[in-house]
Amino acid sequence: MNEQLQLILPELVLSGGLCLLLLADLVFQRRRAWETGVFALGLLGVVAYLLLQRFEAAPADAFGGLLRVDHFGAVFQLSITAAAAVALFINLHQFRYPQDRGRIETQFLFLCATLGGFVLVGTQHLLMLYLGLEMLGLCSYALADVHKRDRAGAEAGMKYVVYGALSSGIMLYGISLLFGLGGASFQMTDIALGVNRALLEGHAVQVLLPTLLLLAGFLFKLALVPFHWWAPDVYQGTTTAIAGYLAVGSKLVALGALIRTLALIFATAVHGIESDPALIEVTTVASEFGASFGLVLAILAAVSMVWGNLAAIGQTHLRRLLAYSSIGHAGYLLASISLLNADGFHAASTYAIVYGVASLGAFAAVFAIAVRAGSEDLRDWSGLGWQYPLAAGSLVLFFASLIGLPPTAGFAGKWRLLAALWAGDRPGLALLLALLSVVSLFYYFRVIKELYLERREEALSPRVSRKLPWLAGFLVVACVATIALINLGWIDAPLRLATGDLTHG
Amino acid sequence: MGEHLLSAFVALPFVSALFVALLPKQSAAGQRFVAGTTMAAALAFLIGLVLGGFDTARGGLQFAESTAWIPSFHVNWALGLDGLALVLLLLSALIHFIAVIATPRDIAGSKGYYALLLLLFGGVNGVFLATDLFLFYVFWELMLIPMYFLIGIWGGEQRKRAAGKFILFTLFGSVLMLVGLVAVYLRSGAEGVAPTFDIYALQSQAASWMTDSGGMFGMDFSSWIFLLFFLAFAVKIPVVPFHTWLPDAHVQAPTPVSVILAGVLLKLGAYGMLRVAFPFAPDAFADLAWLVATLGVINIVYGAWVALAQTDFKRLVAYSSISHMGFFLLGMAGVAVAADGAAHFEAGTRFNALAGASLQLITHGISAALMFLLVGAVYDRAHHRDLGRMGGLGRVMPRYFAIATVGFFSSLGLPLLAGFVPEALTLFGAWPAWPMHVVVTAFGLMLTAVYLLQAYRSVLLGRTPDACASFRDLDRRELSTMVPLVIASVTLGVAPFLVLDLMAETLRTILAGLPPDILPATSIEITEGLR
Amino acid sequence: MSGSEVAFAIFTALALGGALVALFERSVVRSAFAMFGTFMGVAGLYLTLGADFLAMTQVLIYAGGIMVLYLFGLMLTKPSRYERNLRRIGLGAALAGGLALILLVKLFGGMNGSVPGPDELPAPEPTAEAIGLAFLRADEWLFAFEFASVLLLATLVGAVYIARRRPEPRSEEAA
Amino acid sequence: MPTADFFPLLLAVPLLPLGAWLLQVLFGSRLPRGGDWLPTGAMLGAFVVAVLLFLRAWGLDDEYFVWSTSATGGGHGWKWLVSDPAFREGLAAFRAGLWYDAWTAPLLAMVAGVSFLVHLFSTGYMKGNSRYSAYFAGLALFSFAMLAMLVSDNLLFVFGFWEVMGLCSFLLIGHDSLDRDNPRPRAAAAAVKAFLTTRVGDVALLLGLAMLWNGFGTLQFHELQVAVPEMIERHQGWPQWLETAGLLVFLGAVGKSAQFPLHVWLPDAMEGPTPVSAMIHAATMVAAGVYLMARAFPVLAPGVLALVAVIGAFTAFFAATIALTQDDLKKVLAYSTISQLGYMIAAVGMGSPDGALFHVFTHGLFKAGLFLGAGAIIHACHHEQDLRLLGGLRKRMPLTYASMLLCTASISGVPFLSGFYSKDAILGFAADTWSQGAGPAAYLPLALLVLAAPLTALYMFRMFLLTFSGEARSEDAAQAKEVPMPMSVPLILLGLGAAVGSLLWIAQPHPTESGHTTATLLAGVSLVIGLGAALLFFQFKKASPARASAAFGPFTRAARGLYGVDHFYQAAIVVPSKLIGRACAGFDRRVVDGAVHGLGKLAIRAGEQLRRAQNGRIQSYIYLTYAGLLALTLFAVWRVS
Amino acid sequence: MGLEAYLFVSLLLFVIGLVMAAARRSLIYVLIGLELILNAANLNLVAFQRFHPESGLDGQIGAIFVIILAAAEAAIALAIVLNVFSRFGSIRPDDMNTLRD
Repeated sequence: MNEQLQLILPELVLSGGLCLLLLADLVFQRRRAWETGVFALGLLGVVAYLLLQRFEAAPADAFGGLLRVDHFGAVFQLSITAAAAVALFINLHQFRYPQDRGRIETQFLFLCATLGGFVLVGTQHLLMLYLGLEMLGLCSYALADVHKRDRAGAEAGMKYVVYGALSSGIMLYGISLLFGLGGASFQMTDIALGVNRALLEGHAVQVLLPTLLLLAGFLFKLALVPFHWWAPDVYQGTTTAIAGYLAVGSKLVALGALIRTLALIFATAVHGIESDPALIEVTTVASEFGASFGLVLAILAAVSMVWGNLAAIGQTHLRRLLAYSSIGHAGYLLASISLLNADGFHAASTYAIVYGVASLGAFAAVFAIAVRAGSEDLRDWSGLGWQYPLAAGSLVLFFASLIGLPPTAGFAGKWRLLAALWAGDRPGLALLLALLSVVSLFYYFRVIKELYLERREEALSPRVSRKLPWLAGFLVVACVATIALINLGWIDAPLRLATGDLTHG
Repeated sequence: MGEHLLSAFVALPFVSALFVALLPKQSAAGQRFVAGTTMAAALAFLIGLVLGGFDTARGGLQFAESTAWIPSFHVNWALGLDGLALVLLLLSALIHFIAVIATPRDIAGSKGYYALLLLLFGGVNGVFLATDLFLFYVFWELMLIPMYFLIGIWGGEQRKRAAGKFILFTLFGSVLMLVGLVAVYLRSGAEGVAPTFDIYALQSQAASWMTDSGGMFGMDFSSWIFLLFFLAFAVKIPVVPFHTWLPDAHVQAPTPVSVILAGVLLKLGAYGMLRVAFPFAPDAFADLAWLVATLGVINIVYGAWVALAQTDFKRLVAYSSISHMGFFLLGMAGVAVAADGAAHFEAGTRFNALAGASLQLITHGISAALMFLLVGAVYDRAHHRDLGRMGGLGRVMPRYFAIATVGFFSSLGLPLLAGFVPEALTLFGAWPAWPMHVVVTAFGLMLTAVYLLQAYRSVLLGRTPDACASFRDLDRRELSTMVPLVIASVTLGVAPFLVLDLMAETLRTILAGLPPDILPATSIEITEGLR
Repeated sequence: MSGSEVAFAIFTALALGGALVALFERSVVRSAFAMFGTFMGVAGLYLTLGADFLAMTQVLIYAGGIMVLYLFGLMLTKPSRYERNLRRIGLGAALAGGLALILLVKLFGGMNGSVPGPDELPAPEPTAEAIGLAFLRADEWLFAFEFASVLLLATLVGAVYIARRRPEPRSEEAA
Repeated sequence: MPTADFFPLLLAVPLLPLGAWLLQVLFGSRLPRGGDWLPTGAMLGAFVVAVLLFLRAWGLDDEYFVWSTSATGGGHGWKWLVSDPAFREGLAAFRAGLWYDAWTAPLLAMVAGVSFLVHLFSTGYMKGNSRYSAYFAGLALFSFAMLAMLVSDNLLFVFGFWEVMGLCSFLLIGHDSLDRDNPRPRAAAAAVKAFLTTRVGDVALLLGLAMLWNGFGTLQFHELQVAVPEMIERHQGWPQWLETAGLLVFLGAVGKSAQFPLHVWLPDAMEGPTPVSAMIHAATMVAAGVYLMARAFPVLAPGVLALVAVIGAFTAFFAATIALTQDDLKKVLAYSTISQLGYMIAAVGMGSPDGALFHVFTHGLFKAGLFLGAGAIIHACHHEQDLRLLGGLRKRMPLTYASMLLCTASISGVPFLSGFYSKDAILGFAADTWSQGAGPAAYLPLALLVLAAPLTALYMFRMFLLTFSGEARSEDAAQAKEVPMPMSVPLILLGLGAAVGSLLWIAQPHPTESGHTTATLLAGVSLVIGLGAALLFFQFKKASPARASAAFGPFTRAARGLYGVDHFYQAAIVVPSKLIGRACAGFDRRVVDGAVHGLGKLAIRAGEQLRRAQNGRIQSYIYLTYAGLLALTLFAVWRVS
Repeated sequence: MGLEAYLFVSLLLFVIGLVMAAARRSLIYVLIGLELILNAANLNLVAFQRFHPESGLDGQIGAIFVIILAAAEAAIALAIVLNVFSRFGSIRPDDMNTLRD
């Protein structure tokens, strides 16, 4: 029992912290949001530290296989921790204005969502996966709804919850079918055996259909076509902090879970040969199935890339623009996953990290400008680049990274994606991805154009005169990370190891 | 220090840019001084290398250095200098230095301006020196954003559109290059060896790709590589029909930026072709040389013809740039194919073609920069660029008249001025393989004379409109930007060996890396057809 | 027809009939009662599958808890006349029906072989105790159980948070 | 063999004016007298050196001597492209050297001399001009280019300097367009026309050079002289590409030497100041074309030569007919130049570069005299140059009269004057061609040249008599005075030169005895006819020129209209190319750029279409999701099964 | 009854749920439709477990968790719907379309 608890120390600490936060809420009557915020940030720091310890240990199952503690999960758990921290951070700045109340709950919900994310990406058990997804989802629904006290916030919350519940319902139906396929087991490894059996018996469709239904939940979280509809409306309707959290935190853990699911369920279907010589006869059938299924994913990816990037053109609301662009980026990620091999998973994980850094930075920078300009419509941002050099300058850098321009990490990430796609014999997808980068430049640079190239007659008198030193510090850190990460070698080894874990047992 | 000489050289502008960024906002003069000094120091350093240190008898890399940078992709921080790069670096340093001087002292937001200029300079230097393809690409893209802002912030009325167009076009080319990068990198590791980004290692591998049938969409691998890289660089050169960003960018950019754009940036596309596109796919290059030649001729003739109809002085010069860069392509097509030597004297045709193509980069850099300075000088006085509303400036501005004469006629290809040498070399070199193309090119030369003289006449000769009568002649600052270019133009025209001595061996090395297709000497057939 | 088949038929009719009525019935209240029938029907089906504890839970939580929640919801919101109409039901039926058809034809076509027939199954046993034990065993469902409690806590906080009356928006905050 | 100091001295000839030019450009306007003494002095120096060198060659027995750095030693020459002597790839192997032979010697002296005299004359003629020092700079550069061309030992450098001459002629013809007091926009147009028309030939010449280089690997005279026969022997005849190359070289000369059909620029070039015309017509520029033909003679195939002869002879006749109809003093001289150039070109075509250059030499002297004389008249008559308004200047300008008389007589072929000898030689070759050949290429040259000969005498004396004899027909003419000192000296010297210059030609051409006899006979008859007619019409007024021209009605009108060549070019080339340019620009903007913008718009439109689905209604999202899922499922099932 | 019968009933419930979520013009019925989907999944779970007698009680336990989740989801969703109702005065989904392109 003790070792079990040891294994899930980060989750435990997070849960404990949650309870403390709730207590604090009761004691302080919501008046000490700043202090509790700092506490929450510190808690996340401790959790991050504990997560880092996971890289030292060997992968292990915990709690009777409900949880899987391994490097791969830790990578994405760290990323959602970081996203939560940034979201809290932005939130704190927001919350320094007295008219806002009810803030400790927000912190609580962020932490709960993060815990859900931990479970989502840290399990090989489909029901736990569903529970984690719902935890993350329910907290996000609440967050999306509550924070903005206007119609837009309510509408965003409504859309998010209806759409989220629908897609998780569809996913659950898929899970229930896979449960049957795996001989009444939720364990992915059991399901993989069932999948192989079915494939060998020529029932490819019976594997395919539940898998597609299962995908629904992931597609929803990743905002991929055809489950992307919520993203622009919700991002626009909520606050920047939550939008950033949705765009990075929940997206990345969902990505991790998707990779894990695909890698495990189709492990033998795609590359189980090395691990189990007995399954060699499966190989032909399985690789055929893998190719077809990969093609389906590739098409989804292509449509998402195109959809997100094209629809982002002409957006003037910053968060809406970022929402569409995040649809496009999810498409890039899925493109790489669609290879269904270690290379593809690795590339997707790499790009996810790189995307996460730039995207969080972008949301923070958008916040920093918007909170002072009083608008998130880029048409109101004319010439502000000169007035807020740090925020605007770092926004340029993050956008450059999202476009994939050197010397930013986005370039190296995109390089990784292209290399995986090309090596995986999908040159068309590689070319499409490359060309869509040009399209993405179209809308990203529209913002930059507004910030720098338009001239403003008189300086804006900021609605919030207060400086945002902490945020500025974060922006600097994110900028440095965006540039430094061009050397992907820094994150390569753990990621390689992590995805290797997945695909080779 | 010794073995990191080039690193220091590449780092210099970036350090200066940082320094400029840290200077107080008000000290425009200080920022200008730092920028100017940096360029001058770079120029002095290069001249020092020419005078001693650089061994012109060697065709390969000198001062090469390499340090691991991103080991997981086998990316190295690898720099190296050869004759071609040295000459282009000299050009770039000179042009950038001139651009700093040509910048008005009271330019708004000077801090950002000079910092961006320095970043641009650093990027250019990096591209010329990088011997690692990944690094090459990084520097290549690094120039993008400074240029965007330089045009977009300090440009004319339509600057936003022009800047956007510039960056979209350029990025379009870049992403194709990126895909090409991926392809060659993966290919280089296909035979069980570690993949590499080393440009020269890739070049030497490229020979084995020729027989590679592992292509996609019905094209062999070599053709894929060639098309990807060729298109990537074609946008920068620019090759018709990817050229329409150039006139807009030129017209909107402030004079110093136009000078850099025409003087240096266009050359990068050509440099990329010489270093990457052609040597990586020598086979496809030889197969598709007809395309290169045809595009070159289209550039020359079409560019000239469009220039003929322009009424905007700067647009005209921009199209003349397009036209002139066609010679590079034509020359390269001459390199790709050697005519059968049976009937013809093997007159070093391919060397002529290559020397013409590469020298064109230098001479066009000089004359185009000069032309844009001349345009800028008129614009500063007249505040418009409409050729129809100018005239007789030769009367009111005698110094301008003298310098403009050199500029126009150098551009036109008058012997004893820089423009002639590469044109003649290119024609000599391309003739045996592409006689029909050369004939059409000759027609383009005619058109060049037509539009340039028309412009010359409208600007300098004829009646002086009242609005132009009070123009002051060139002042000392303007003279100091133009006179070096005039001297360079004349010197190169009279004694091209001053430049070719530096790169002759390098060119020979490049030639060795581009084995030609042996074609029957078509020029003979053509001439027989003519009778 | 054996007894179990009769039971199956009755519960199926209750579940599906309730669902269809709920879908098409214009009256809000009748519709809600039809849903009640559906949940009871499903609970009955659980019984035929030998899941006695689950059936109880279904009745208690679904019929007793969740449906009541929804009824409250219905009462707190004024149903307007539009709410009774169906929105493009044909389209919805076509799309969902298409999906169902594919699932039906492709999915269930070949599931027979791997599972035993209804007659070969062992008789069902009471499950309540086994389930209770499974919840508390560390190597079975303990973690999930605890996680669910945190989830409910979060839900509680979230729901309270949302439902709490807040001042009308001031349009000052931008982000 | 030349002595050691020979080549430095030879190099000094062009370098003196070059240095003067440089100083003039840099400091000219700040020097006293606008620095006119600088180029003039330099030209005097160059002339003296050229004469000294000429004297060294004069005494030689061998009139086919060649002193060249490349052929006879005296240094390695100028490694132009790459200085390393061991590096010999392509044009890097090319080296430029100096060349001096029996053709160069007198031509160099003549050009230097005439240039000097033009400079000297200009100090008077251009006095008070607003761009005085710029003018002299142009003149100096012009002289430099011609002299440098003459001492070059290879075709590439000949081409180079020839182009520089194009620039100088452009600047000098356009000189008056920038005059402060009296700007002449037409001068600018004429300058552009001159440059562009000759550019046609230049480009062709460059192509020709490209072919020659690729064929022989050399462009040096002496190497070509060896290589061409070898090539012919190996190929058993003239290779066809070589014929094409020769044709292209000839096209170059057609442009520069104003042969039909590229002659149109030369009359317009009269817009330049008159001394410049003297320079262009006598010493530089147009002579370059003939010089080139003579130097390139070894590479000209027989077929090309035949064409050359016909074109030359036709031009000689054609221009002469136009000259008859012109009323402008300078225009008459211009067409006479074209006509005389026709003689020279025809001489090359008939196989006698010697004869051609001999005529270049004598023509240089008397045409310079004529133009400077015309300049003196124009100067004296306050820029009146219409023949119908001149007259009676014999008494008022005796010196000019005497000089002009000598020159006119010389050009008309009056025996024992220099023009007689050179033209006699050409006609002699024409007669030889007639007798030795067959077909139109054989008899056309003689026929046309002989027709042109009396016309020459006629139009020249028409001009002369209308100017000098009779009464003054205008105020300006009536008040004319003899020109002052710096202008009169050149007139005297050139008059003398026109008379006896032929003696100085070293490599005398030698047609066959019979040809020579025929030629002398024909020339004599022609002169008598032409001179007689001129005297009848214009001196003794026994016949009315108006009636005579009416008799030739349509021909006269055609000749007055310059046979419509200019109009043809305007309609067939200038206007269409402008239209095509505009069309290209429109295509560029609408189609090429339009496609780019269209692509951008397409992306935007596509984005708009996609966003239309984003209508804010959650249930329509749900429907769309179902549709997407259904499509996906259908596709996947189809793929898998 | 065999497994297919249960699966078939479940499928029909699933489809009715899907249609309901898409077609009913009341947010509350949309949510009820979602409950139908969850019920369908639960029925599957239990049925599969029943027909794989060698397996444990995972299906039933999973179904219990799903019911718990359904309750939680209902709570949050209803809170949100009430919030929407207080802002828009309607629970008709189509009325909420201020966020759109």
